[in-house]
Amino acid sequence: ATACSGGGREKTEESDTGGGNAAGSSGYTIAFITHETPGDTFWDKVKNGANQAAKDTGVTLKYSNDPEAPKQAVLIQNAVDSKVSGIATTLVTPDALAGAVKAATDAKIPVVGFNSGINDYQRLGALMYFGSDETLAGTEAGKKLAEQGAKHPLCVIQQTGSVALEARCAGVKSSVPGTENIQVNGADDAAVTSTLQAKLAQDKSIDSIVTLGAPQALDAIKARQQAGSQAKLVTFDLNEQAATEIKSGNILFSIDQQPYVQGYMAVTSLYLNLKNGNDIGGGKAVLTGPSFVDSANIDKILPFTKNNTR
Amino acid sequence: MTQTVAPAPSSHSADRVRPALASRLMARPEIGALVAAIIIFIFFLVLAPSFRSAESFFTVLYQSSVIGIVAVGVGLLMIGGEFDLSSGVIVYTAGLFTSMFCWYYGVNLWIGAILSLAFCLLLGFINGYLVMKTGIPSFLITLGTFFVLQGANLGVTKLVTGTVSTPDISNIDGFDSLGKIFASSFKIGSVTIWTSVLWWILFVALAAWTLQRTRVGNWIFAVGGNPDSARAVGVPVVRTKIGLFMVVSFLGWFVGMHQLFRFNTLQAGGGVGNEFLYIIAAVVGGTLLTGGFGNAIGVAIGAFIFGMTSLGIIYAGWDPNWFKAFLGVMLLLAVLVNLYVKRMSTRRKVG
Amino acid sequence: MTQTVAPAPSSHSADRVRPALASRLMARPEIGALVAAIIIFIFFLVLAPSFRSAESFFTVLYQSSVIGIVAVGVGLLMIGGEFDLSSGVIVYTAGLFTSMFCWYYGVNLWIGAILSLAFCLLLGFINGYLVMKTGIPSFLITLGTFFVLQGANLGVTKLVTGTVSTPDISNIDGFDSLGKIFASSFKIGSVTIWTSVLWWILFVALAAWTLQRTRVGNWIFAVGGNPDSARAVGVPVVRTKIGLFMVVSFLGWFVGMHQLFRFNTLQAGGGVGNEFLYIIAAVVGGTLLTGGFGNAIGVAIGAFIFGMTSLGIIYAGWDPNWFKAFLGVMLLLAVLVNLYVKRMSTRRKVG
Amino acid sequence: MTDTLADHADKGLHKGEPLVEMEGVGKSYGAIRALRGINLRVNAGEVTCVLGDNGAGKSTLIKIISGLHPHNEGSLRVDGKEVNFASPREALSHGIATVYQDLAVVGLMEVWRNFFLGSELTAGRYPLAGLKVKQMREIADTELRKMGIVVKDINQPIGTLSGGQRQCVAIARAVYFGARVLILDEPTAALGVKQSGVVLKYVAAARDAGLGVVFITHNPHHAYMVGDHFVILKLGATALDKTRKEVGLDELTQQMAGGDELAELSHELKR
Amino acid sequence: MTDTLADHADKGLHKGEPLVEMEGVGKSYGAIRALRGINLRVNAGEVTCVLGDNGAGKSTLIKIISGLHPHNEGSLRVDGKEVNFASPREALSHGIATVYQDLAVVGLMEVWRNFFLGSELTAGRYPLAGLKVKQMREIADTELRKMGIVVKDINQPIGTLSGGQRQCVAIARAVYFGARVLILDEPTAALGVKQSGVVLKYVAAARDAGLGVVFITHNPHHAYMVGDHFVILKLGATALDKTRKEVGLDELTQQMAGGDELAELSHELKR
Ligand SMILES: Nc1ncnc2c1ncn2[C@@H]1O[C@H](COP(=O)(O)OP(=O)(O)OP(=O)(O)O)[C@@H](O)[C@H]1O
Ligand SMILES: Nc1ncnc2c1ncn2[C@@H]1O[C@H](COP(=O)(O)OP(=O)(O)OP(=O)(O)O)[C@@H](O)[C@H]1O
Ligand SMILES: [Mg+2]
Ligand SMILES: [Mg+2]
Repeated sequence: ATACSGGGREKTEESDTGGGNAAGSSGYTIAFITHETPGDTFWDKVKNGANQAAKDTGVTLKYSNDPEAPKQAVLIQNAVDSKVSGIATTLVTPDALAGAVKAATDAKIPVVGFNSGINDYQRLGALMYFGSDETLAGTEAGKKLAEQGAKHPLCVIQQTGSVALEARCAGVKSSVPGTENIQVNGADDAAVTSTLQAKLAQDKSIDSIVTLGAPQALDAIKARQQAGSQAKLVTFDLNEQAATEIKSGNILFSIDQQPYVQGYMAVTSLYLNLKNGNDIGGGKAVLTGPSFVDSANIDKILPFTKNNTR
Repeated sequence: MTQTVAPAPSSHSADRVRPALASRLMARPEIGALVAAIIIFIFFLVLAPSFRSAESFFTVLYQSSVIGIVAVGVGLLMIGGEFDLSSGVIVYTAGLFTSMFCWYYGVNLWIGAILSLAFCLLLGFINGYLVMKTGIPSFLITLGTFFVLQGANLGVTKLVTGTVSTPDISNIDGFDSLGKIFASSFKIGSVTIWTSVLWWILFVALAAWTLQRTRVGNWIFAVGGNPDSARAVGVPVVRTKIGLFMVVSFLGWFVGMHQLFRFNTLQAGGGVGNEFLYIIAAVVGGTLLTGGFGNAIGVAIGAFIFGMTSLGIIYAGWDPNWFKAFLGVMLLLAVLVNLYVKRMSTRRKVG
Repeated sequence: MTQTVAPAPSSHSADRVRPALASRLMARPEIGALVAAIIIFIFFLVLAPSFRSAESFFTVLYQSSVIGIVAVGVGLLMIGGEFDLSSGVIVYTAGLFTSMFCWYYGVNLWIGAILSLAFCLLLGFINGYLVMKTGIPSFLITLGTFFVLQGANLGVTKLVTGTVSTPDISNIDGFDSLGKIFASSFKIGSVTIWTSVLWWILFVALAAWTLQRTRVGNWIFAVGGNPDSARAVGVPVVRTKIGLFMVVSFLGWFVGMHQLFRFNTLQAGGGVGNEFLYIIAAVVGGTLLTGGFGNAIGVAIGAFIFGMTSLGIIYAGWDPNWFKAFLGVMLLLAVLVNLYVKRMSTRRKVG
Repeated sequence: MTDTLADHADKGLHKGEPLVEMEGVGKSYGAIRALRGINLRVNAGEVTCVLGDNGAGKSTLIKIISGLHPHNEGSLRVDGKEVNFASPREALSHGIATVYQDLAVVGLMEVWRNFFLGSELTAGRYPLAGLKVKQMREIADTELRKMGIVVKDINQPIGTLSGGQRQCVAIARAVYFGARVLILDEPTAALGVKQSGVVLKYVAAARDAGLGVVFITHNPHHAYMVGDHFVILKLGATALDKTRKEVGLDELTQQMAGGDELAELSHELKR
Repeated sequence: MTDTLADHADKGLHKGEPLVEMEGVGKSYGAIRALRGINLRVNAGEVTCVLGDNGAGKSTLIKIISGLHPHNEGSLRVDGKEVNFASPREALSHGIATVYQDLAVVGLMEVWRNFFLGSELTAGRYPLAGLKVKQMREIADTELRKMGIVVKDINQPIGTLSGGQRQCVAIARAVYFGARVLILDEPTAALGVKQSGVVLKYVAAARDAGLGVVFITHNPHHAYMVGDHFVILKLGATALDKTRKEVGLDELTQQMAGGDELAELSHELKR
């Protein structure tokens, strides 16, 4: 009887997210370096995009990550030592990475920035940039919230001291001055839920919640319900469950910066540059977001979240 | 040959003060934590208006229970003289295992939960076995398993589901019955009470009883206080310690089930860092870091102090950037009060 | 009264084997770590082609030095029987202090660096003082300061700069001269050598000499091995231990300066978790977790093992989701090899 | 005290029957060879005294019998069957109870818990069976009183007792649980004259109850008061092995101390 | 051995001059009152013996003199000046060296390092001055040989020595560093007859070199061989305080043991 239990994996569909089976056929090796804290769903999608691009272009991809700037710099140095063909890296702390990027450009290795560092990538010597601007995304989200009449949003930071997350909240605050930040322990759903629950109980004037990651949005739904709060919920990023919640109206909208595209384009552009000398963006950054996912377009996007590509 | 040695004179006792009941109570390990808890409680009652409701109290209790259940096991283990740094991630290993196993093979969640239990017990056994057989400090061995589990949680989840979080399992058979056990709540008036709080109380009571009133409890104190002496008088040191590691992984599994059935989905990277909260709860509750001394009720109070502090700061509406700093100060204060009360109640130097 | 007690017969020694030089070497704490390091080195040489260049080797050395400098201090402290969990964040506290102080008041960086040094030494002193005066385990005290510093790093940075990272200081006076000291590099052929590697070697040599050949070194072993006995024979236990805490915070400050002058800017949330890397390096290098045994060269090898493993995995191009798992396995293997070599070389049970 | 011993002694013991036999036993700690070629018999109803200089290997010898360290050479037989104890627990289950010279008690635990450690009284056999706390306290208190030790509070941590008091707890425990063989490693070293007398009486009583006793001491007078059989170790090997009939107190003292030296000492220090 | 003592003894000592004086000293551990109303004089060139049952407070008494625990009541004078030692280091700097009954050595450290711990020989006064390792090894080895203890390797961790060997290291150390006052807490307890003799000779030699000696023992015979002054403690208070002239060995033994009891014991155990 157990064999026919419902709700499990749909066996007919073979999920195809692993990348790089054609690896090496073009002969290029690309180092792909991020400031991911391991296990983040957002970065998982960036990685999926990069893998898919590597597969499509026949490039060997070397992924590495470290949330601390000095260690990320060592990772870039690492790639230079390994004499890779190209480097794609996030530039969340541009000043700290400048030296390492320079080492790469000195070694004639093309560097592409993505995800963060829109204002600095050119100064550092990166050729192209794919990503959104965190502050801009926050500002846009704030504007949309303000349209809904939000006066006192709560911005939920799930990783203490993260420059990118702080920038998002700062963006929201620039549109809605009443914005308040809160730090939660993103590694523990129960802790996130009770912390938010406590906050909602403490300050009844909170009229909206901005979570900066999809898993925290799901926790926020539980907290809101427990605290009996009516606050509106919006989130950055998407996953399948969050998309479902948008469809059912529990989440108002998601600010999507299309992580899959960031990963995909960073690798593809390097490939094109190496192979063909191409330059994408006409000397300007290519923006992958913010794009808004709400009840209007969720039906179209929901299937893609199931593939873990949005 | 008969009883030739006369019992020593009982006038003797004139020199030694018979401790009053009060002072005996005061010598218990948890008394300092209790005083600290009361002070912190009053502190937040005064400073945080929204802390003053029954709802808030039960939210604090819930938060404490999620930490406290594993902390009880960690406390026992520490009394037994060992650490388990893998106790934070094992919670998520348990949940991920159940969730992905049942989703992938499409089987009833009961099967997954039971297999996951067996797996966790095995992990606890391996931890204990390695510590005892190699003689390497548990701190290191479990740091190793901590890394391994953390990596495996991510790697396997990615491999099985293609993402780094598990699929929603709420439609798989067995979800409702397991949810009742691990993650249900009921209301009394406006107050929501989670069963995890009740389970916590149960586990604490069980651990307290075991420590004080059973043979195994005696052994736990002995293997923590002086393993060589314990072995010399015939205490099965290896079995006791391995058992303690398994208790921790059992309780980790239990909280893992709670997380899974409350949130339906889990992130593969979760649980990291919680091992220290368990240790903090245990030590704030009067457990000796070097083993051999402590008590389950103290550990529970320690978990409560942690829950109260971490949410109290929120209830008080303080600047979240300083959250960690507040937590640190509270921790130091709790420990100091703990110490002060202990000093007041007993000047005995125990060694 | 003259010499009446005859010296015991020296035929005696027939019963006892005089250990050969080789076996004496083998009894040293770091020998296991050395063997483990060589094995891991060969392992990566074989499996990771891009590991096989001098450039890579010096990148590994660089990475090891950044961990290794603080780890030397942590190792000494652990030999002295204490922990310092605030050693990871103090690195950033030092850097943030210097950077923001000079930026805010517009003063020369030398002033900031010196004030920051004084501040760090004060923090080390406070850690040590609290540990010694309250008798609370250092694990807890420094966990408290860890939280406090972590919170303060964030809170103060946010307050001063409005963001969570510091402004670029490369235009402030004194940057160049300080940069020369703390964060310069030179080239030999195609290989970049960072001065931090040289500093690391210097600090290790100094620590090794101190431990083995000075009075203070003797005291460090004694206060870690048995503080009561040490005190009883007149070792200044309190001063020795406080001094060790200050050594750790000095080295933390040093690395903080390196980070600052190499990267010009710092994230306020950095350093968290590194305290464990230091402890791991120390323990992998043969330092006894309970104090009283260990050696500075071992700690350096431990740091090198860590640097090699963490970068080797990347040079080998393995799936980073499994990174932590590899690290865990490597750690366990290194510790096991360490143990095995020690067992082989000496069957003495020391206690 | 005879009541204690008689109550707990194995009823099937016959005087003179060999309980523990060692043949050619040796033991090395790494490069250090602490014992070699030791032959020893412990008979029921007899006291075997082991004497020797510091570092001669006496403690090592009894650690082998009590299962704390396995031997490297030779054979150890208990009740005629060859054994190789993996743990002290196994030795205890053969009714062999030991007072160790250095590792005796768990400092942080209460006196009565130390007394019963490893042999707790429980209401049943299952692991979570309740302890009979009250009874254990009473027994511990009674047994200690019999040795003339009145602790202020049987619930106080044993670490707060004086050195001699701790030693007494260890002895009382071994006597209480030693059903067949009682091993005492320098039990009287930390004790005053009175308490030493009590311990010697216990040794005699144990012998009379039919137990085999191994008694390690530096004091040949103490040894001669109760011993049936004397073994002197020197640098890990047997230097003398005689029965009471074969050796007198004077010879024993002389062998232990280099005899003349002692007389000389008394003379030298005379004032 | 006299060479050692004479070399290190303070040259300014005059026999009979009071070095340590206690007046009405008392000490409580929390609720436990371990000592009260103790008056004690330690004179240069004399041996003060402290005797008493287990738990009588002997160790507590000497821990006060050696600076390990401060006293709660009364006054302690050293060289006529009132002191309240905050640490054993201060006592050491007054030339007071102690052999402790329970805390003696750091198990993991080498024998020679233990010997010199706290009083290392260095090439200079500054903290990073190099140790004179070779010299320290030689001295430690020589001093131990004088006590008849030959350790295999002066570099081996002291934890691997036997109980008695460790005790000898502690005694040798105290003798070597005791410049004015030497305090010995049951030094002969773990020792064989021969080594005990050596220790007694050291005590006598120290006395002859003009040091003040406090000698704690359970053995009235040992005490009477060297003592000038006898104090018996009972339950933390002085039960007897007499000079050698005022008390005989028999009275001392009787006071210690309840005399008759001992005779009875001998009789009882006679076989
Ligand atoms: N740290 C302590 N805490 C509490 N009580 C203590 C402590 N140290 C000693 N005592 C108590 O003080 C009393 C005297 O102890 P002390 O060690 O001085 O006795 P002693 O005369 O040296 O005995 P012994 O001959 O057995 O060594 C004992 O009752 C003991 O239990
Ligand atoms: N764990 C150990 N490791 C290495 N050597 C040891 C160990 N235990 C004992 N030894 C050595 O073995 C020898 C015998 O020691 P043992 O403790 O048996 O002597 P003992 O006769 O009991 O002496 P004592 O009368 O001083 O107690 C000594 O030389 C000692 O240094
Ligand atoms: Mg012995
Ligand atoms: Mg004593």
